[in-house]
Amino acid sequence: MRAVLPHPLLSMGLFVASVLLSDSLAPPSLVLGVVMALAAPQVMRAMRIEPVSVRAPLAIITLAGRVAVDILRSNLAVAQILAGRRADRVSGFIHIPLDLKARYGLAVLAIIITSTPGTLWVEYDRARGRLLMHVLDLVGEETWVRIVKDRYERLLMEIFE
Amino acid sequence: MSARILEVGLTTALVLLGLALVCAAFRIIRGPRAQDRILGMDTLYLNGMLIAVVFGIRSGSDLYFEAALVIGMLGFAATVALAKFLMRGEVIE
Amino acid sequence: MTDWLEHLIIGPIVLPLIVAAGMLLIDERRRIVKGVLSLAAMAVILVMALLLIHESTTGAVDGGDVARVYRLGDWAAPYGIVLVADRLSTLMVALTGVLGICALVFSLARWDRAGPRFHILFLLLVMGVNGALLTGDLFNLFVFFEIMLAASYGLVLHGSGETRIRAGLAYIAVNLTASLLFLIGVSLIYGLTGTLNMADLATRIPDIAAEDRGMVHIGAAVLAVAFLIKSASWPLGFWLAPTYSAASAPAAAMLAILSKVGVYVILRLNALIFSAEAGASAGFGLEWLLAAGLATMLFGVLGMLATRDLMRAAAFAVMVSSGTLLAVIGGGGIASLGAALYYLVGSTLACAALFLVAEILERGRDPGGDAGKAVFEDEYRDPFEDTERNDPGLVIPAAVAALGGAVVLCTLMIAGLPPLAGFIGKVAMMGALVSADSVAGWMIVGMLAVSSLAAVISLTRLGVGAVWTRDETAPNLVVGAGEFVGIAGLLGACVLMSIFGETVLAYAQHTASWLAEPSAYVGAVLTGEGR
Amino acid sequence: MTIGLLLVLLVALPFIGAVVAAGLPRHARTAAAVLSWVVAFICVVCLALLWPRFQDGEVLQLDIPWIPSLGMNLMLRLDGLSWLFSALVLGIGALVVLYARYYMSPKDPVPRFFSFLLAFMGAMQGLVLSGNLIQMVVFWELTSLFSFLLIGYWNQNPLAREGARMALTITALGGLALLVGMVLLGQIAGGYDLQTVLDSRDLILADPRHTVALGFILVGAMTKSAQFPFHFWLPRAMAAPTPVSAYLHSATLVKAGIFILIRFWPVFAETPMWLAVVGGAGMVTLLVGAWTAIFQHDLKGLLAYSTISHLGLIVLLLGLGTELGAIAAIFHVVNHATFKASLFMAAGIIDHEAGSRDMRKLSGLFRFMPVTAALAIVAAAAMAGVPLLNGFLSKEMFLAEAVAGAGRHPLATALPILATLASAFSVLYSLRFIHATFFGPPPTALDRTPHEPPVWMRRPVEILVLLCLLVGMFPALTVAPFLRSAAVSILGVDLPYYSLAIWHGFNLPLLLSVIALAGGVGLYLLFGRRINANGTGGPLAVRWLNGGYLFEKTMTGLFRGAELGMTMLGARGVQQQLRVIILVAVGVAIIAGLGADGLGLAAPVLAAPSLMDTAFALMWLVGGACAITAAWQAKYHRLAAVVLMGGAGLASCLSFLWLSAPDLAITQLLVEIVTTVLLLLGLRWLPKRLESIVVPDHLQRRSRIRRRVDLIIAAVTGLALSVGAYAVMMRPAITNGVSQFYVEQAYVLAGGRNLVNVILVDFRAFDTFGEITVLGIVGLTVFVLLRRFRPYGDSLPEPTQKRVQAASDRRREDRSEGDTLKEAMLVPQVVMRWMFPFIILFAMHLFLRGHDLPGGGFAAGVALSVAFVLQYMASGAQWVEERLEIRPAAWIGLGLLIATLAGVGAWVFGHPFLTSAFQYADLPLLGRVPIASAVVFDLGVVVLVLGATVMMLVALAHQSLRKARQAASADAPEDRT
Amino acid sequence: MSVASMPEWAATVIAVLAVGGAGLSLLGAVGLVRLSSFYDRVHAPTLGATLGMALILVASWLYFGTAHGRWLPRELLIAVFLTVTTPVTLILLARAALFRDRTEQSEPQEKPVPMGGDQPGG
Amino acid sequence: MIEIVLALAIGVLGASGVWLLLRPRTFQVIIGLCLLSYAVNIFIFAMGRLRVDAPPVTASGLETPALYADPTPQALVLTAIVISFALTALFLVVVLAARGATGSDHVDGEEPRG
Ligand code: NA
Ligand code: NA
Repeated sequence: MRAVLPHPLLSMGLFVASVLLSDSLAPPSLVLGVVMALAAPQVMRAMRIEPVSVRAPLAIITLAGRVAVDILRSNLAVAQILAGRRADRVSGFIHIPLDLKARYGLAVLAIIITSTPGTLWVEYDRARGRLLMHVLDLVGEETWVRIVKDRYERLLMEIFE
Repeated sequence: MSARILEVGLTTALVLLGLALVCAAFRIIRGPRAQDRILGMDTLYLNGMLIAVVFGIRSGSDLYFEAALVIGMLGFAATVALAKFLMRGEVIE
Repeated sequence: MTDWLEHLIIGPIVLPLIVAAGMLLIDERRRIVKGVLSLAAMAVILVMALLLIHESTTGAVDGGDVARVYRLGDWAAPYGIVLVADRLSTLMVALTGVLGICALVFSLARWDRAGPRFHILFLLLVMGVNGALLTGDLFNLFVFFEIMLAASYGLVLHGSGETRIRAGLAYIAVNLTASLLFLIGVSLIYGLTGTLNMADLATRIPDIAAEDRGMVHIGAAVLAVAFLIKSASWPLGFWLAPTYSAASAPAAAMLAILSKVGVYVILRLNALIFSAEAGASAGFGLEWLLAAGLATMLFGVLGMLATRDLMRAAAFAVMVSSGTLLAVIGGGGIASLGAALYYLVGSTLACAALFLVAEILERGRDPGGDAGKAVFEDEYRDPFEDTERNDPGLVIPAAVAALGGAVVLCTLMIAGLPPLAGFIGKVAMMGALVSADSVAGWMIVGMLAVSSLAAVISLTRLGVGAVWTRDETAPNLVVGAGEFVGIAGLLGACVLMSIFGETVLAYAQHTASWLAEPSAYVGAVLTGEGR
Repeated sequence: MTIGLLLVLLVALPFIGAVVAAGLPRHARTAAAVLSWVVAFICVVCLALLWPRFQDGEVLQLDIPWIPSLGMNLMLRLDGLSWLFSALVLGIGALVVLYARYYMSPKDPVPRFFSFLLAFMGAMQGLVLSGNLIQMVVFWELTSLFSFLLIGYWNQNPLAREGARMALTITALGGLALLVGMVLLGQIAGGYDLQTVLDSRDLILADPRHTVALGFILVGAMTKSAQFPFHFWLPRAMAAPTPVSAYLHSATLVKAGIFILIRFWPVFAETPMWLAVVGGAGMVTLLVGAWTAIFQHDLKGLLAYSTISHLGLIVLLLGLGTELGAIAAIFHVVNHATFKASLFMAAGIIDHEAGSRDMRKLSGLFRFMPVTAALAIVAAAAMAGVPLLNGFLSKEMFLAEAVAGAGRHPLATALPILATLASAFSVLYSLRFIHATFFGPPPTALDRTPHEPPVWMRRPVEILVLLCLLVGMFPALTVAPFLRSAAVSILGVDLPYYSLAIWHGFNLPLLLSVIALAGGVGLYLLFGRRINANGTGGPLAVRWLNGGYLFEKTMTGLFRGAELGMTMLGARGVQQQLRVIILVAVGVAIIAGLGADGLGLAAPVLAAPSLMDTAFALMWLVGGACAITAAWQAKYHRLAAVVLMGGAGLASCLSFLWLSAPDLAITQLLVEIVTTVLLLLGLRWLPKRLESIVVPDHLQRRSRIRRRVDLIIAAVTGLALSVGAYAVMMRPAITNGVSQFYVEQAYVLAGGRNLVNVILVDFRAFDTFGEITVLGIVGLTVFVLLRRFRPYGDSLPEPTQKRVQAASDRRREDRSEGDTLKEAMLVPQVVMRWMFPFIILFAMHLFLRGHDLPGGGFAAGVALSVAFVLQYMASGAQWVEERLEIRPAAWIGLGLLIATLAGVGAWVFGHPFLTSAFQYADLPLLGRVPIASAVVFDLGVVVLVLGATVMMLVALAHQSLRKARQAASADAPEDRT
Repeated sequence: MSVASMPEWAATVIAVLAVGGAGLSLLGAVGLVRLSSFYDRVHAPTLGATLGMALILVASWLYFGTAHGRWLPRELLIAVFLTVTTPVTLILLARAALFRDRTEQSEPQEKPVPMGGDQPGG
Repeated sequence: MIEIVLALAIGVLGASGVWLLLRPRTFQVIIGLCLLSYAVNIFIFAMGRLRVDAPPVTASGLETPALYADPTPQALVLTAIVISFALTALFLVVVLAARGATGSDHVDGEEPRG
């Protein structure tokens, strides 16, 4: 099983992507999807990439929902700032201590934070488990630490550790 | 009527995106630092991709989709290379 | 024609490519295999070229000339790309073959080890040249020009070293610019005529609307600039001498044909598109070609006189020969054109031979100098710990005498002194030009005489310097057997051209008349429909 | 034996002998001499056999076709004149060979000498036996060539090299003139056949171009025969071994020009130009040569100038335009050859046995070598025109003609006076030659004691001197028939009366002769001591007339002038060359446009822009601004320039999208991404350019001007491009072009819906085939170049960023070197690695759908290469190459092979290269699927593009690694800064 | 199905989504111009890269669904890949900027740049 | 209208490219060649006349040429893009090699002499 499907999640993603690319559910497109889903991950095997193992699949959905909402909210918040409605705004860097150690977890967290308007993942110190973040609207360091740790980190640790 | 609504809406969107291109280009040209230019470039790519999508809708053809996907999927290779160069002085180590 | 003969036309293009591609899969260290393979390929190409010559002179039903057309992808012209083998293109392919074999044999003694992938680049250069000569499509011509140039870039840089790299830089910069002009010219012509096929273009030019003709002429003029750059016409060819003289000898010898490909294209397009049947465009730009040709001859003459280096003198000789051809195309008329084609073959061979000889003489002369010295190095060792490796060839006692003889023969050829082909070509050109008794004709005759004299003065000066001032204490000339064979081959070809002067000259004269009547060419290309 | 064979042997045998001699071993002196002598002897026999075969005025001809279409045939023609000249060439040749055997040192490569000598003999034979104008030029030039080789025989001697070069330059100049003249003459006469030309005298003279032809021919003849002002090469040629001087520079080579003059005498002799130029040049040469000869100290130099003088005499005789003059000229040719050759040989003997040719060192040699002295005295007397010797006879004829011709000739009464003066000079230098060498006290300045030469070295001299005596005393019994035969071949059978008798009674010529003799002796008595003692140059006039000096100056001037011309007409450096190219291209386009009836340019219609147009214009506002800023910033802000270029590129991509070219947009985007990475990889190795670098004022001013000019050039070029593009865009589309066929037939005939792709892989697949070959070649070249790449010293150290980051890593205890990089790449790595399979998938789709929808092999290949590069960027080269097998060179080869085999495959089905097949296949599970063989071709494209692109990127990336490796190794190359 | 048969509400929705998305993107780009420090400017384009992009992609999906009956959400591909890749650039860029600012202390910064732990000057 | 814009675009790209092409530093020349090839690519493309919303991708069957943009120039541009990409890469590498060998990034391989 490992030889054929070293990265089952990846294969699934590839299959879906292939079907979407073909823009069709006709048999040739599905066959191509299967072939690609089996073939393309071989390259990951050659590169000896450690597979993703998801411990709590349901948590993913929760996380996705939260992120979607946060991104939406942040969009509106940042839009207001850019529209010039918040002259008193202060931006700045903040340090956030992270317990999350899993590589993929950290990657997802980085993507979430950076994708959310108004926050930016800048630097992660692995030795100290500390993240340096830039925030467009520095409403208070504690708020941001809580948001990151409670809303994302905990779920990510559930999923990846 | 639908066609007219679409026409007006999508053309407006294209003009807005065009203006966004101008803003991004301003940042590229103005700088002042290399990171600003690269950021401008990233924004330029993003808005270019959006133009491709909107233009695809406007012409009612899915022939433009791949072009948008190329930017969406591979465009970051250029900006990543630039950023890496800035960070390390070398793209590939 | 049997089946395999049908495909003969593409042979000189596909064969070197297949061999080169195959070699890429062979370990670079297996040099003997590669040498044998490329030599065999070149030999076969030459045989093919000779067969093609035979075909193009005897192929027609009534025994006359014919343009053999090869429809690539089985698409009829003008929709697909066609290869056209006629007297002119096959002659040039054969010339490339002779030159290629000799340069290759020469390189086997030593030069093919001056850098990796020599044989591959060499064969691909041959492929590019043959393609450019055979194609009947304007844009495909661009593509083959690029193949030819890309390979020539590689070969110019072959052997590395500062001089080569500097010269290569200038060479590439100029040729990239020329390529852009090529594209502009081709696309303008396409934009106004809707076709890229040369024969089709020839049929469309006469009927073109009056208000479009100016734009077509602009396109043609820009295109001509691109070709004139490649044929090193003044004032577009200053790059030639530094590049050719810096290149490794076998590369320089092959480059001798490259400038002639530029001339060939000018001749071909001029004959097809601006022929007497081209209506208001007939004879477009000929006076400019004449002027450019004369100026090029003058510049080449000055260069030959000014230089103190035999390689450079050879390079300027290439310019003089290009200039001569351009001038004759521009102002000579058919009779002198025939003679000029004969001259083209001879001068190309001679210049190539001179490059080879000069390199040996310079090599033996200046063992310590490293300006133009190649870095011989095995690709599989760490490049940072390379030590010079200079494979000795045979130490031939009479080497100096033999090389002196070769210099003499080259001088005779280039200066157009009897009894070799250079003289025959010059007499033939002069005869035709004098009997035409035009101002242009006399100007060319004058420049011909001046260039001959300059060649004598320059080459004796440099030849005497290189051969006669070698005293007993000078290091032995180390010359590989292959190097001798290569030079002897080129000069032998010159001698054969002289002995069989009548045959070759008749072929050339016939080719000129064939060019003057493009309808047969056009007719052969434009028959057949669809697939 | 047939006549034809004999004729052929006369010319061919010497050449055959030359080839054989060249093959002899280096020391085979005797063998070579014997061979040469045998050749000469056989030729003499052949010539003798031919003597009785033609009667008065008859001509033997043999026509061997060579290039009949040009009228260039080997036409061997024997008549009285050529027989006489041929006899001279062969006879003296045989004697010289004998002499040379003893003269040449065993240390020299003597076989080569004889080889050249025989080849020269053959060339002379070819010339005098020539019945074709072009053939004359051929052998004429061959005599120049072998003379060059013979003069330069002792090439270790710089004087020999210089002399040889000078001789060749002058005679080649003459040869070219002769060629032009002959070609023109042939054109006028209607053929190159000599007989035709001789027969069409009236036709030729009626053509006004005949003066041009004659002018060129005369230049040829005068250079070869050392006529003023081309005479100076001859004394310089004396650096040759003496046998060469004796043979070439007295008897044969220098007579070639005279031979030509005699040959065409019947045609041109009466033209005013002939009388003026030939007569004038002859007169001047006669006097200048004689005058200069007087002051020479070198025996050979004296003889050389004397030769010049005598050649002038002969030319003057021909230039008189009288029949008797022509006969006298022919006679003097023979006489001069005999006495001058013997004198040269004698001089050679003196040089050989006494070790010097300097008359100031030589003295009283009579007592050491009485026989040689006696021979030399007789020969010199012949030269001086002493009665009872052959020289007297022809000089009497000369003086007679001078007197007779005084009335008609342009020189009028000056003619006899000048002739007498020249004769007196001749007596003077002959006397000096003899007196200074053989008489007086024994020599003191010589290194050795002189003695007689080996007997066989003297024999040739003896034979020649004997001839001088015989002819001088019994002309009617010896030379008369040959002279008559030669004269008849020029003048026809009705010869004027002439007498070869010694005594014609007391007459004016005799008086003049006596005056000359007495004057010469008197002058020597008066001035001999001063002449012998004078310094180097002699009187002012001699130095002033030193053409050799002028020639050297001319040559130096020529080389300098050429260099100057090169700088004026040439371009320095790449920039100038490119500037010229752009200017010419724009200029030529403008001229071509102006020359046309009109360009159909419509004035731009400025309607109110629609909203869509505004969006398009905004895109180009961005693109244009980026381009201009890139141009402005590229010098100091390279990274910015790369980014700005990307901006301009994106505008291009979007335009392609906008204007219905999605394939272009995709391809351009992909290429741009790769180009950006490539440029960044290269940027590492280029020097930093700082605005703070101080440039000197004058350079700044110059560069400011240059920048302004360039700005104008750029603006004009841009404008030209704009106008050209606009003019075509506003024209109605072509409706009968090839594209219409593509649109109509692409699906039906080629089975594809994406027309662009169908064109690329089917209609014009050959273009694509070539295009990928270019890519492959470039990939290889890049690889080849980078294997040899040596970074310049200042780019060797690691980039600042890397060094500072490494240092900070080292400072902290909880971190190790490289942690900063690892942490920074932690997130990017994950994304970039996981994108790999998705990009592969995407590339696969681009490839598969290409035939019907935007995409195709090239786009797929580049997309794949981007995937690879992302891995390199994310994880480093080492990481990638430990895991994936990257063999770009093999991929290039494989791609080329696949594409080629896809093309060749058509042969199997009897179709031309690259013929594609297209069919629907019903497959289980999949249903009806279109299968086009062009896909295989496109697969080759993918593989090759991947290989080439990866090759370029990776080879460049590896430089950093190599550098690191090199820094680590102990034996790093020397620092080059 | 085609544009002509598309209900007006759908057209309106599509138009609004497109204009909204474009507007957000423009706003982000304007931020790029207006914000004064680099670290602030980095945030601006995210607007277009998230919600702006999403709105436009949804518009596209709706359009091709309603007009051409093609409901497979191909646009998802763009959304996913863009979301995943944009942060990569931004993170690297911010990191590079931080590094440069730390090393070039001489250049005055509007906002203080945090030092990386104990690293004096970088 | 778009014709004017595109013509101007070609002109601006071309002018910028030419200006850089004539500059002394190799890097400037590379950028110049890139810009010039953009200009030329669009120029070639423009020779097929401009069409909006008419990509040359046909339905399956016989077709009316007037409905589609001219595909030929597009194919030519594709080839030209590839070739100019390749040659730009090559030129870059030669530039680097020249810089390594001569130490100068001047196009002539040496700094201009005063
Ligand atoms: Na963010
Ligand atoms: Na060389």
